[in-house]
Amino acid sequence: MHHHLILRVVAKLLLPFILLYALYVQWHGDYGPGGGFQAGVIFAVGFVLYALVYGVDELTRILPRPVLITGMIAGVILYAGTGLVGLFQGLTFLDYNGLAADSRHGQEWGILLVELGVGITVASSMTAIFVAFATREPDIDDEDW
Amino acid sequence: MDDLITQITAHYNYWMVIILMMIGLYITISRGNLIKKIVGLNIFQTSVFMFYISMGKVTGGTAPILTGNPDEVYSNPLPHVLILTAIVVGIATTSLALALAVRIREAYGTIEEDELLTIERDAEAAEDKI
Amino acid sequence: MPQFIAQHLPILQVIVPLIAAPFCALISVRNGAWWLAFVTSLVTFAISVLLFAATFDGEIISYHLGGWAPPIGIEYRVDMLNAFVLTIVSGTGVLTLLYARASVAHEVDAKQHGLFYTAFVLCLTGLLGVTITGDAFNVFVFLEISSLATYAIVASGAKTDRRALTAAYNYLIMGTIGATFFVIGLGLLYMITGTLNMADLAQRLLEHGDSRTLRMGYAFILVGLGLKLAMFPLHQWLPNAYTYAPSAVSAFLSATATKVAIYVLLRFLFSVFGFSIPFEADILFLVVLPLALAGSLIGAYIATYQDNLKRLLAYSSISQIGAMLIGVSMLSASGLMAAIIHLFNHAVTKASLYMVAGAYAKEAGTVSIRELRGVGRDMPFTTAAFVVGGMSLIGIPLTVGFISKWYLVEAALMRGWWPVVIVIVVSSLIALIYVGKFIEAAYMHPAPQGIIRREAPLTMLIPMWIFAGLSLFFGINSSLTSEAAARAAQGLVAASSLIWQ
Amino acid sequence: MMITSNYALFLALFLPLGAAVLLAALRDMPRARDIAHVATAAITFALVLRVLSGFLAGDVAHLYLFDVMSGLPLAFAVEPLGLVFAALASGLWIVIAIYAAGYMRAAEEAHQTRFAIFFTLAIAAALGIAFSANLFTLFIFYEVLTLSTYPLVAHKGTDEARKGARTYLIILLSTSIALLFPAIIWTWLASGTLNFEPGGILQGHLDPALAPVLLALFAFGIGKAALMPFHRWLPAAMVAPAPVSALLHAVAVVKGGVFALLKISVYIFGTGYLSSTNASQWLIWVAAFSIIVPALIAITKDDLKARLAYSTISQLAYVTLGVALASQAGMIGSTLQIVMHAMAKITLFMCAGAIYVAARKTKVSDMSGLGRAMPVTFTAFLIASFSIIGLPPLGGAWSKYFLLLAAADAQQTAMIIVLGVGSLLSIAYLLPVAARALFLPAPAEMTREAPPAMLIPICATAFGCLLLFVFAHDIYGFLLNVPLLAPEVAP
Repeated sequence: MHHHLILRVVAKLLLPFILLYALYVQWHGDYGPGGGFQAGVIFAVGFVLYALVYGVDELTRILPRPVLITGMIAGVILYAGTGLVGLFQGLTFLDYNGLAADSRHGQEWGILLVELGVGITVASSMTAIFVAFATREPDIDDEDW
Repeated sequence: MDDLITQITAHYNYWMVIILMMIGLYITISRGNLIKKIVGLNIFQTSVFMFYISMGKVTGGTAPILTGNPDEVYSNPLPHVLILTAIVVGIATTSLALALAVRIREAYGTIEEDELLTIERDAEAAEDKI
Repeated sequence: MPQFIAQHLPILQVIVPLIAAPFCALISVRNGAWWLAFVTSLVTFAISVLLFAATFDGEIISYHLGGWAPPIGIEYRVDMLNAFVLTIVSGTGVLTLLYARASVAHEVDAKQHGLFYTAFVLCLTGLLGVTITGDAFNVFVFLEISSLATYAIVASGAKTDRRALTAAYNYLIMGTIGATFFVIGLGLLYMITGTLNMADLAQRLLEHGDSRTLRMGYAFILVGLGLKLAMFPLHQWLPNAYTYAPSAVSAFLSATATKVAIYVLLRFLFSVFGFSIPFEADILFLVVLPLALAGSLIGAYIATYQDNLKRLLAYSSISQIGAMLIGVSMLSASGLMAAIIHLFNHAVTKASLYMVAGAYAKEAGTVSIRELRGVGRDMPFTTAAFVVGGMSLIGIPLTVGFISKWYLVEAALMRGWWPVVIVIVVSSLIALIYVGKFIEAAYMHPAPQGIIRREAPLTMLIPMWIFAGLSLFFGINSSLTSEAAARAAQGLVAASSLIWQ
Repeated sequence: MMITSNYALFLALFLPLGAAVLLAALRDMPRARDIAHVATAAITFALVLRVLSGFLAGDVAHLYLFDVMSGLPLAFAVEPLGLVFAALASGLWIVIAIYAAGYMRAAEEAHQTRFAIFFTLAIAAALGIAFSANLFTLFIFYEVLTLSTYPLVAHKGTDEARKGARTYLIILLSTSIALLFPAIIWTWLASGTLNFEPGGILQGHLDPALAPVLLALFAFGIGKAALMPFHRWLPAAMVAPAPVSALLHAVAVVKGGVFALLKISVYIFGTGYLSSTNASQWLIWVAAFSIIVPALIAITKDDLKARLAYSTISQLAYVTLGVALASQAGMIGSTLQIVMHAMAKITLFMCAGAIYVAARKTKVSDMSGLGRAMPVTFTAFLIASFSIIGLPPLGGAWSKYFLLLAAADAQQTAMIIVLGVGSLLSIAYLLPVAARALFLPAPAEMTREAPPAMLIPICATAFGCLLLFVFAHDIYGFLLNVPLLAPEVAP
């Protein structure tokens, strides 16, 4: 893994920007186009790019399987938990009005948290799917392809 | 004649959707390669996504984002939201299908449908002989 | 607190298993995933029973997600029909999970148990969600949640037979095409009405009247659901999927997946479309009824020459689904009631039969009828459960199968449909042949030499016999099920503009 | 009496079920098991007699269990026809339980406990049919009877037994599912009730033009009545051990069939409705055909049990004929025929079993001279044959007499001839058996009589044929109680 020097350097340089862009899409979702799903995919793209250039082993070193699975679950729980808060305040499930003092801010908080949950889940799921395929033991030689 | 042409051109998005849909279904049904089938399935699903998205389009409308102008014409956002969900489902389906294809390749050594059928038929014949 | 729970029952029905599912994957304690799944299913079952009791008097519970009132917000809507199906699904979930502990340990790699139970609970979530929601697009989403989980758990049978993989693949392709057709239909309805709430849809479709778009939507939804519920001849995915899936999965799916699809069909046909235009009823008479009749005969016929017990049961399912669709296509309150009660009865019967097959797979190592000769002496309780279930498939009195057949024939005679009566009767005669074939092999033939078979463990026998006992109990005293089915049917007929009564 | 009629009825129906469990528990003690079996039979018979005496005293027993479906209860009620059949079935059960104990041991059959259990269940089902208060209950027990006798027919477990049992099950179940079941639902839809009512329930509810169709569904749907062409199961079932054949032919199965037919004609159609609409005209001819043709077949059969089987088909058609004549005389003739034929046929089959056990012979042609070795058996056989033929002073004479009377009443001259020919044919197929055995020279090797456990029941039933001739009048008098007309409603 010592060739493709330019690629490696460029990828390393690009990576922070990809992640930053993902964060922008994530947080800006309620003002413009964007949201958790898109952000999650962009996040995952960053990791996938990293894995493509540096190898899957590098990626699994940073993001081991348990972390990915925990990420998937944490996102779902964040989403459902946000919904449950409304339930425990005597409102219905996914009712965000009670999340803050006034209902308008409540809605904002609700959307933000839910989208964050979506983002985390999507990012870790997409990465996990990639890892699952990429780490599959190849039973065919490269020449056979 | 003009009517017919208007009919066709005015609804060109639906024509595109139908053509894509047929291409996708045809590939799914006619191809023997499991991966190609998945590709066909994806095209088929994509046609539906386009169907929904074009359905929500309002002529001259902008993105449905509040600008403060009450007269602003904007496209219907609901179909887009729905299709976002459908896309997620599509991705999940595709990755599951690919995973199955990988497992089938490992278990049978092939992903060609006719070869798989031959193998399974032989297995059934062998079971019958016992 | 009870007040609080009672108020939120509809959402808890779905959210409890949804939250529990991912944790199944996390638990690394031995059997922890199973325990979590089992407890979750118990909770969902308790919730459905409460909902059933709450709706039994005709009350309709409406729950607004996020506090947004329908038709803008998503609504969960529970009436007698949903509650009945919910109870079937979650009850089957409890018992199949109880059964799964021994059976899955034998049929699925220990490493995958966590993920297996995650998928299982997700499947349960999806099925419950489909049933409870009052939002048409939500139906699609939950349908796909359950389907995706189903493909995964069917494929997990690959440890015993690699054909589970191709079966799951084919199921996936067909299921996805079906779901996509369904979405296309929904899109067309949305184009007409601009709403996705089922009650609202029904209202606006009625005002809208006939149009080509509506007809297209109807056709797409019918075909899409036909694929999901294995309507003949769209059933090709079913036999292999049920044959090679782990036995607990076969038992669960045969009792729930196709049944929920039939529920969705009922919901759309009666509550949403409501037969406001003649086209809808015509299609049912001219297309669905002939196919249902053909399915009920051909499925039974193919079952007679199967040697694999699970495949035999799968073809019998196709035949029984045909019987349910016959009831639906009668478009009368009595026909609908027959279909709904058969939905329950067949679920109970088939679940017990697949559990029997699973017990054979575990203890005798085979589900081939030829190799199971003489098994009645080695596994008396298991085989006796098969006898009960088999008699129910034929429709012998004192089993639930008889009750279904009675109502079905009664409904057909009410409409004066003699040929239909003949088909129903003939298909149950064919059932006599395929059930008799196995029973004779199990009791009357000597066992093959040198085979050791022991009775199945209690954790398998108990759920198996609960189902068998239910199919006896509700066959002897059907007042609860027939009352529930009759009320559900009444609700559906009242919601539609049917003229036949 | 210590127990009420209602309670006796309940016990008569459910005691055999409890006994089945007891028999299963006694499987390792053959002697205790056989004693329990006979004792159950005796107690059941006593209970039925208690119900009977209650009925005569005006205490009509009835039992309502619960609704299986709404409006369709599992319920029992006592009426004269059912009492006759119940008394017959439970009384003969005692005889056959003793005989079976002897036979099963002497013939060294396997699975004797399983045999006893299903035997008990079959009798319980027959009693259920006898006492059923509605068509629905009758149908349920009809099916239970079919299923509980299937293991008995297949008892030997050989390929032949399996094949015979399969034919038995398929014909009986498929006729009942395909014809009887729709007929019942049709009746239910037409009249809104399935209760057995005096005078029938179809009057005014069913288009007379459709009545023959419904009657056909019933007549052929009750496959146990062995009306041609649905008679194949009877010869097929003769592979079963002799006590089972006796059960099938004499006690429960075929009698259950014709009895159900009788009950349906009396309490569902009503004889008045049947005769006024001429709905049963065609059935007369079918019955006549079913009398003559099986009798001709019987003559050609060399296997004794096959011959007896065809004889049963022919004799059952007499009952159907009585039903089809749709008159009081016909009804009484039919009922008497059920009783008389049961007593005679059980004797014949027990004799066939005794011959098999003692001499291992099944072919009529092999039995020449056997009567010298087994005089008791063959004398009993001769007596029973005379009863079947209809010669006085034996019970069979009365049933033939009443059927002739009914035919004459209905001005069916052809039927009088058919009845005469039928009797002549029965001479042709039955008498040679006893005659060859008693009068032809004896073969070289000699055998002895069957064990006493088998001989005693044979003698008892042969004697019963004589007794029935004397007491037929009492049964006749009792049957006059059968309500043929709907009770008058005050205007």
